[in-house]
Amino acid sequence: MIPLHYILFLSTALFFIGMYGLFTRRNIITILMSVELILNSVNINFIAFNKYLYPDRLEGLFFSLFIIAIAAAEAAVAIAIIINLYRNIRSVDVESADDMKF
Amino acid sequence: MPNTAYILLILLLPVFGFALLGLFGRRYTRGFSGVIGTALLFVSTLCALYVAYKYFSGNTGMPALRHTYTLFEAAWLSFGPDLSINMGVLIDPISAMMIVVVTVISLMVHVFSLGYMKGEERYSTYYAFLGLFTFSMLGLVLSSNIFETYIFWELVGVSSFLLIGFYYDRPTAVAAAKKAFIVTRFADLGFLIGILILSFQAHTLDFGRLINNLSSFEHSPFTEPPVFLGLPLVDWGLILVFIGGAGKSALFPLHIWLPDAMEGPTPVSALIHAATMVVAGVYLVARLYPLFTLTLDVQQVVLYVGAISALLAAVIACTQTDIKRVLAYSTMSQIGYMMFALGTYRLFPPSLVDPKIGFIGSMFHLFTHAFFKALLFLCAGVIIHLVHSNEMKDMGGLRKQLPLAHICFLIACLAISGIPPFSGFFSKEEILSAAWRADRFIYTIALFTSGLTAFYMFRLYFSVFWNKPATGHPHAQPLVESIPLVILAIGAAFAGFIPFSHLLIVGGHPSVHSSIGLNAVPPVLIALLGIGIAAWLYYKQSDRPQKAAAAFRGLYTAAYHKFYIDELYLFVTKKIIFNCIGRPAAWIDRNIVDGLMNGLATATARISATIKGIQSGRVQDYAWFFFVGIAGLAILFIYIVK
Amino acid sequence: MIGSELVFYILSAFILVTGGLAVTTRKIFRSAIWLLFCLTGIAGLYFWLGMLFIAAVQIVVYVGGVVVLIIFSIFLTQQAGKDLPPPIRSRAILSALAVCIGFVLTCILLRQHSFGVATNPDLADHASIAAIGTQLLDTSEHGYALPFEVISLLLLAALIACIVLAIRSKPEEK
Amino acid sequence: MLNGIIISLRQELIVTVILFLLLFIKVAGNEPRPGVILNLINILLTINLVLGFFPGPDAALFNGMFHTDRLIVLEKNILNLGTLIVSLQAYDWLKAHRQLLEFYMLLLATLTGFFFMISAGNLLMFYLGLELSTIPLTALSGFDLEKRQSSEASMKFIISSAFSSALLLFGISLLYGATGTLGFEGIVHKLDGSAFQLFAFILILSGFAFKVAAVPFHLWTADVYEGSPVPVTAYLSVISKGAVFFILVQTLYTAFKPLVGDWQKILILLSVLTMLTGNLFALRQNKLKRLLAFSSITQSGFILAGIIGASRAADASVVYFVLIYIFSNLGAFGVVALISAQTGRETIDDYRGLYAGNPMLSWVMAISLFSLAGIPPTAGFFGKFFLLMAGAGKGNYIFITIAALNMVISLYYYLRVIKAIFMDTQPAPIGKLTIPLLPNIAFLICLTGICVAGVMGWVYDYIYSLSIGL
Amino acid sequence: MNLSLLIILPLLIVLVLLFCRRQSQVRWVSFIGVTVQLILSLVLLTLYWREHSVHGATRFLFESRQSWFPALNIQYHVGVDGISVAMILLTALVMVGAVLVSWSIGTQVKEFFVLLLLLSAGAYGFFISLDLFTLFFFLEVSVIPKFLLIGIWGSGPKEYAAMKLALMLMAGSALTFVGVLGVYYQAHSFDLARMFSEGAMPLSVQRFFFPFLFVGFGIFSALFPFHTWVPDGHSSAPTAASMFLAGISMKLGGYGCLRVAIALMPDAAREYSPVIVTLATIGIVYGAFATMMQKDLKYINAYSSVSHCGFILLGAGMLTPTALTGAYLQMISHGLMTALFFAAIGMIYDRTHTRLVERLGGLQKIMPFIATIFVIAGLCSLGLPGLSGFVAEMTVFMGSWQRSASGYRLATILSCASIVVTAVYILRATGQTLMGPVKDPQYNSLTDAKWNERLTGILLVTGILVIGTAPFWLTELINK
Repeated sequence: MIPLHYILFLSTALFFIGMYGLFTRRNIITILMSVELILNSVNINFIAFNKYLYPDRLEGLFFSLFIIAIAAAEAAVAIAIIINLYRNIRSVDVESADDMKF
Repeated sequence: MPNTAYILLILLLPVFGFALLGLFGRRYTRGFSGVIGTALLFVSTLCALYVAYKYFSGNTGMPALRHTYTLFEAAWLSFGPDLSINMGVLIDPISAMMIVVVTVISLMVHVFSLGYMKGEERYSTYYAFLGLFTFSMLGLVLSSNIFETYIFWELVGVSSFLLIGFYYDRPTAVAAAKKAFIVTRFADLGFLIGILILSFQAHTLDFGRLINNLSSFEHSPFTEPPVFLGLPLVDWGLILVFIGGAGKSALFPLHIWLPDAMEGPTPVSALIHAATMVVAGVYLVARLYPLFTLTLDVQQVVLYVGAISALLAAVIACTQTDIKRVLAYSTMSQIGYMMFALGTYRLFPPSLVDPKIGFIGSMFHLFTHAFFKALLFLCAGVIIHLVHSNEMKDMGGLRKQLPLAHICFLIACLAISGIPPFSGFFSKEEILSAAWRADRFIYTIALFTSGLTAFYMFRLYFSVFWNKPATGHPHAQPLVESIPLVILAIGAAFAGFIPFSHLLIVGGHPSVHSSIGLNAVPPVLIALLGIGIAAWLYYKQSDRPQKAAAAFRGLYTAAYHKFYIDELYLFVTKKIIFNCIGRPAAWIDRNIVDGLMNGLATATARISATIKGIQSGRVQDYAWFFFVGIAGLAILFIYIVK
Repeated sequence: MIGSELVFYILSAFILVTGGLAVTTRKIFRSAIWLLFCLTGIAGLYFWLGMLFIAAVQIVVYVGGVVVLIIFSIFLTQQAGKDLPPPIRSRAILSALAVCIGFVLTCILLRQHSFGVATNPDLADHASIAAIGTQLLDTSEHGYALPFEVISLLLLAALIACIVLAIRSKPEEK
Repeated sequence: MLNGIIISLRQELIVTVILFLLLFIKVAGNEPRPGVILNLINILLTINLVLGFFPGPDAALFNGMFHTDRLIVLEKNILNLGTLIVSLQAYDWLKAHRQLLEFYMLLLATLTGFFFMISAGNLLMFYLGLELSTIPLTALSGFDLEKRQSSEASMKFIISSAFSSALLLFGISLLYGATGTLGFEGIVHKLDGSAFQLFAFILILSGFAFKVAAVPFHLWTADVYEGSPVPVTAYLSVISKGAVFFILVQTLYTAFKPLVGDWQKILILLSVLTMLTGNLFALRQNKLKRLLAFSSITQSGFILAGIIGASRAADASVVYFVLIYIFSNLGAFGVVALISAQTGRETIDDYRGLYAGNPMLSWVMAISLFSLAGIPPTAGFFGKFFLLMAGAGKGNYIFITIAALNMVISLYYYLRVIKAIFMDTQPAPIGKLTIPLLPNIAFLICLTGICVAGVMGWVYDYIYSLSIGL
Repeated sequence: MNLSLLIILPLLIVLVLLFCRRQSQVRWVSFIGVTVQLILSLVLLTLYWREHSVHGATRFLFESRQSWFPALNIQYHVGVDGISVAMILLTALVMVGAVLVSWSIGTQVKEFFVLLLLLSAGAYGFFISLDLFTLFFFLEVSVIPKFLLIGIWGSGPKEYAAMKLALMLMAGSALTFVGVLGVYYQAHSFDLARMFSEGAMPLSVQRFFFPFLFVGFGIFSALFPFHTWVPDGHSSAPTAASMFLAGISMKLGGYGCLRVAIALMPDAAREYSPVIVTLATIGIVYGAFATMMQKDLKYINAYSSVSHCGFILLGAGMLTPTALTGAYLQMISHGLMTALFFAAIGMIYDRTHTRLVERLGGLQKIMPFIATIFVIAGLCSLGLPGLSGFVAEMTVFMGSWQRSASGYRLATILSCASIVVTAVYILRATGQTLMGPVKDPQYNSLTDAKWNERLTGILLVTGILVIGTAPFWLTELINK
């Protein structure tokens, strides 16, 4: 049996890969993709904990279920927002959306 | 003294006059203001004379055993259970004497001013101020409490300020008034701190108890160790009080305001800056005489300051050309006389005669001086009115035009020079004999000063009334101006015959010394010598004065410039205090203290500008900071704080 | 058991590699595809863990829904062909630094923490799809009816939001 | 059973019903005129507010996922009140906006989300409520569709909040791993303060901190506030923030009680940073919305300072302050919204000489700002006093001193606005504006609130009687 | 007597003012209002004497107590002792003066008087408070009206001055606030009266919180080096505001220092005494020297206020009963004197449109009444007997001298010395402004004081004279 820690390392690695993408990607859509990666790593956590530690109840599983649903909704709204932004500034480069600062 | 309510009248009438004329004079009484003021003061004078008569005539057979009465005492301001300013009236020989002097001279000046100040725009104000001054001065002399004295002391100062600055549109008058006030104020600081020290040591402010507590043998603070510069605290208190007195009495080195104060109307000079206010210092020392005589150190301070002032002022007076300034320096010199007389007590060998002779002489001289000096000033006023100048060179040969003033002036000059039988002779004689017994060196100075006095007074006399050929007709002089001259001249001539030493002793032995013996000869001779030189130099116009001046060039120039003391003061105040303290203080306040406060604001703004980059407008940076925030918190609180 | 472990390692490597490529590749379309692979890999992981339902949901929602949505939006913003601009160097370095620190920190913490051991490691019976379905709509003990209702409201709101934002009428209609 | 659920969930249900009502109107096709709809909606919201005052029983439903008590009911009603005020103030802006029904639908959805969040007894419900409120809010902040800044704001908002909720979720997952439960009551017993749990807690706290704009998780705030339409900004700055503070206090005081020593220290640091940073940035702003954004960050710092007190008084003070903050901040935003909608001018310089033409608006602004600054006799004074007083309860006076001095800095920029309005002049000052009825009512509510909520001691007393300690 | 009347009355007047239409109505309503308030204060004084002779033992009279925030043990608790009565009387007197000199305010008259009255309400509230919370509440109430009064109706760099004043005072109240909280958590109550009777708190607590309270209140009272708001604030303010600021507002600080900081923490006060005395002495001496160099009349008076308020702090720092009495006396005396001074300066400024000493001159001839009150204010400032300043300063000196350690003695001597410097700058100002030749021929056409200005002058001068010539009743009132 694979120890729990291994799975957690995997999810953590995925988490930070996603975070790296979120920090460095300049296309807003790719940033969104990075967010999805992060959320997935969380899901792995939940499932792994549920499976390994607390299998008598399915709280982790349900939580990840809801996360998936919300992630989808969030993605949809985010894409709508990105498209709207694209219409306004003709760009999806996050660097060009820094009108407001300081 | 039963039934003494009228004593209060002496005080209240002048202040009533002040209030009346001050509030309504400008609008309503106008031309009558003088008459009102004079009338009120006249009543006051009568009361004062009556009080003095009752007091000195006494009801005991022994005229010398007089009591000290404290009347109408009431707490005015309480500083604590055992310390309070009690307002009260103190009647003892010297205060009884002083109220006579003050009211009489003041009355004379009031009357004189009726003519002299007629037509002045601020006629009412003038009389109001005179009323205020008279009130304050009377209050000063009648105080039963050292703080009460201080209160009236300050009031006297401010009346003096107001009267010197009476011609307020004259910048010189304004400057003189300011100078007078500030210099005396500075001296008063000493007085104040002196009061603080004395009252703290004695646990009282009342004169009687103050003297008692401090001089009682068992717990005399004089046995305490020195606190500062080798003197015990009470000595310092007394010296500081003396500084206050010296300031008001224009003693060296605080005399610089007095000559300038001559910018005031001449009758004011006669009243305040010759006869009454300036002797307040002497009076103060006399009031605390039992304390001032307790230690040698204090006595020496009094002695030497008095002597130096007397000599210095006399020397300067010889060179001055402004008639009023000459008189001012002469006043200073005479006050120096009175002062050092008060400082002789401790120098007497214990076996010798009553050591209070100096005290008596001083008071006596104060009394006589008031008359002849006021007379001199009033005469000067008459002269100045005539020639419209203060400078001696504009005068000369006035004996025909001003015959009355001429006679009076001469009497006063003789009196001040100490020529018998004029009043000055007697009083000066007592001082000189005190000096003789106390210290020969001082006696020499006194004697020399006496000669100088005769010289410069007669220099003045000759320059004004002789020197040039007498021309013109007798100047018509209003009666109100003549009467005071005559009265004062009588006083100046005959006041010396009052048996002063009998009157002045409180509860002690009558003075043994009363007769005038051989020791009166040298002063008279010296005085005559002085008169002779003055006559030789100034009786007629000649170049002798210039030659004499040239002979003593260095001394003459220094004296002419008042030994550069004014300049020294100016240097200290303008250059040092203004430039080195005031200006830096103002600068520091604006730039450093306030700068610090503003700097806080600027620094905040600068920090704000520096960190603005955090808010870069890029969402990824925000996320980065977000994560770094978490990581930082985690590291900090998991690994460092725990 | 070796086989199972091997599967896990392969899956892990697959997930990490595709995930890494998804966030670094310069072609946006490829990036989306790598994401697709990654998500599928995660679904595989769920299978490996025995969580069949969630694996299915993962495939349906993510692979079938979200990635498709993303690909559509890529087309909408007309950038399929172009290379993505490279990341800003300073930010890349700082990000790598932050991410590394974060990773190390998390791993250390995970390593140090000793998790308990499950009392009953078998969840086969109540992890069945039927059980999950019942539980999801149950209002009683361990039921998830309320969250279910809330998320329905959320989806409605998201729907409205998307409509408002995306269906923008032309200005002259006003 | 069902009755119990309906009564306990009545506030959520009413809002949802209104939401669906609006949805039906929208779907039905022929919309009435905007004015009519606005009046209708505001009447409905008022009814909602009034109904909210009816007390209900304390309850814990759905296996403890949802719980309610009188304080929570009050908190929800405070949010209702704020929403009503925002809605009244949005009148000018919405009248000209075509998608006004959608605006309200989204707004009410967020409100429901906040309700569920406050009532959450479980991290799942908390998360759902949070997302239910956040996702529509991001859309709302982009509601000025044609405006570049608005869409930029919504982009920043959704990316930031997605990232933040991802971190929050990571934290929740770790906590789940560490404790095996998601319910608050279960968590309490499992917390032992180990490093791992602390890490999970910090991640979760960051999610809260993000929503309440605590430094360093605040960076989105200013941009989003600035870009969003003014009513949305107002809503974000008070309702959203207030709701999160309510739940933050609850979770900290119940679920994370065992970690109290740790979170107090963390919050002290966050509070100081938040106050200082908010102030330092607010100092240099010329755009009023941005200034208010940073000022609201500072206010968060003060609320955090109150939470640190960890006492019954602290709990009460936070709720009380949020109430007052709603009045004060919405007063200020109301003026900004009105002027922005009618003239489009939003900078401090534009406000110069406002007093000459619009004394009423000027005084509303001034009093609101004084209340924000904590100047008596406005309610803000009492709010701040009690907050810091609660914060000082644990004896950290150095911290309280810093907080108090921060009030001085914040006074500076509030006074800058006052100075512009009352003392400065400009060649083209804002002319006389007409204030429609609904915003007028809103101003009246705000002013009354500012004057009454402080001086009348019973307001605080009532809240205190409902609140819980640690 | 119900003390709340003192707060309610100004608020009522404000309410009436809001409905006034014409400017003259506004003025008269305000004038009548503040006059009624003055009468009320006099009534309070007489009632206080009477009541006090009946039950002499109790410290506070006319107490009334009302629960305000019961959960936090906060009460609205008011009551007066002799000191508060004196301060109330002072406030009422200065307010009448302030309203009268503002007769010629031309712009936004209603707002001006409303703010002025609010300011006074704050001061009354402060002086009658027996609860720290209420006290702090009223302390802060007064900050914003000041800001607005200076910023809107002021002159010169008014916005800067207003901002500086508001921020520094706020900083002061922030420190006070911390101190108040510290006291609260020690005593679990804000009730001053109870705390007085319960005795002192532990020394460590006192040591920590005393600086907060003292410096906090001290800033209000121009404690060096936090006095810099004074010159700017006072100089830029409109006349009435200057009068109130210097006359009353600065006294809030002194009152707080004495009434709260020192009374609650006497042991700490004793420990910090050297520091306080040092700062106060620096303030006195350095303020006096800085005044000497000022050229603007208002700056002169403002800096002199720094110096004079130093006496309050000096008295507070010396801690002997006499010195404390002196501090109270100085508060009252300085309040009257500086109000009179600012009134006179304002009258001069209204006519000549300059406050620069070098441009003025010879005004005595042209406006004798104003000149007279100017001189009286000046003389009071330099401590002339017969005027209130003397009484106060001498009491402070007498009290200070009782601390016999040489450091305290030195401080006393230096402070005494400052009265010479005071004389210098007062006489310079008087000399240059009133005396000498008329500088500008235009001045010859100026008029003397009008009735309202005369009334102001007479009222305040009367106050100064009454205290100056008969101080015993006041000391008795204070010491009761």
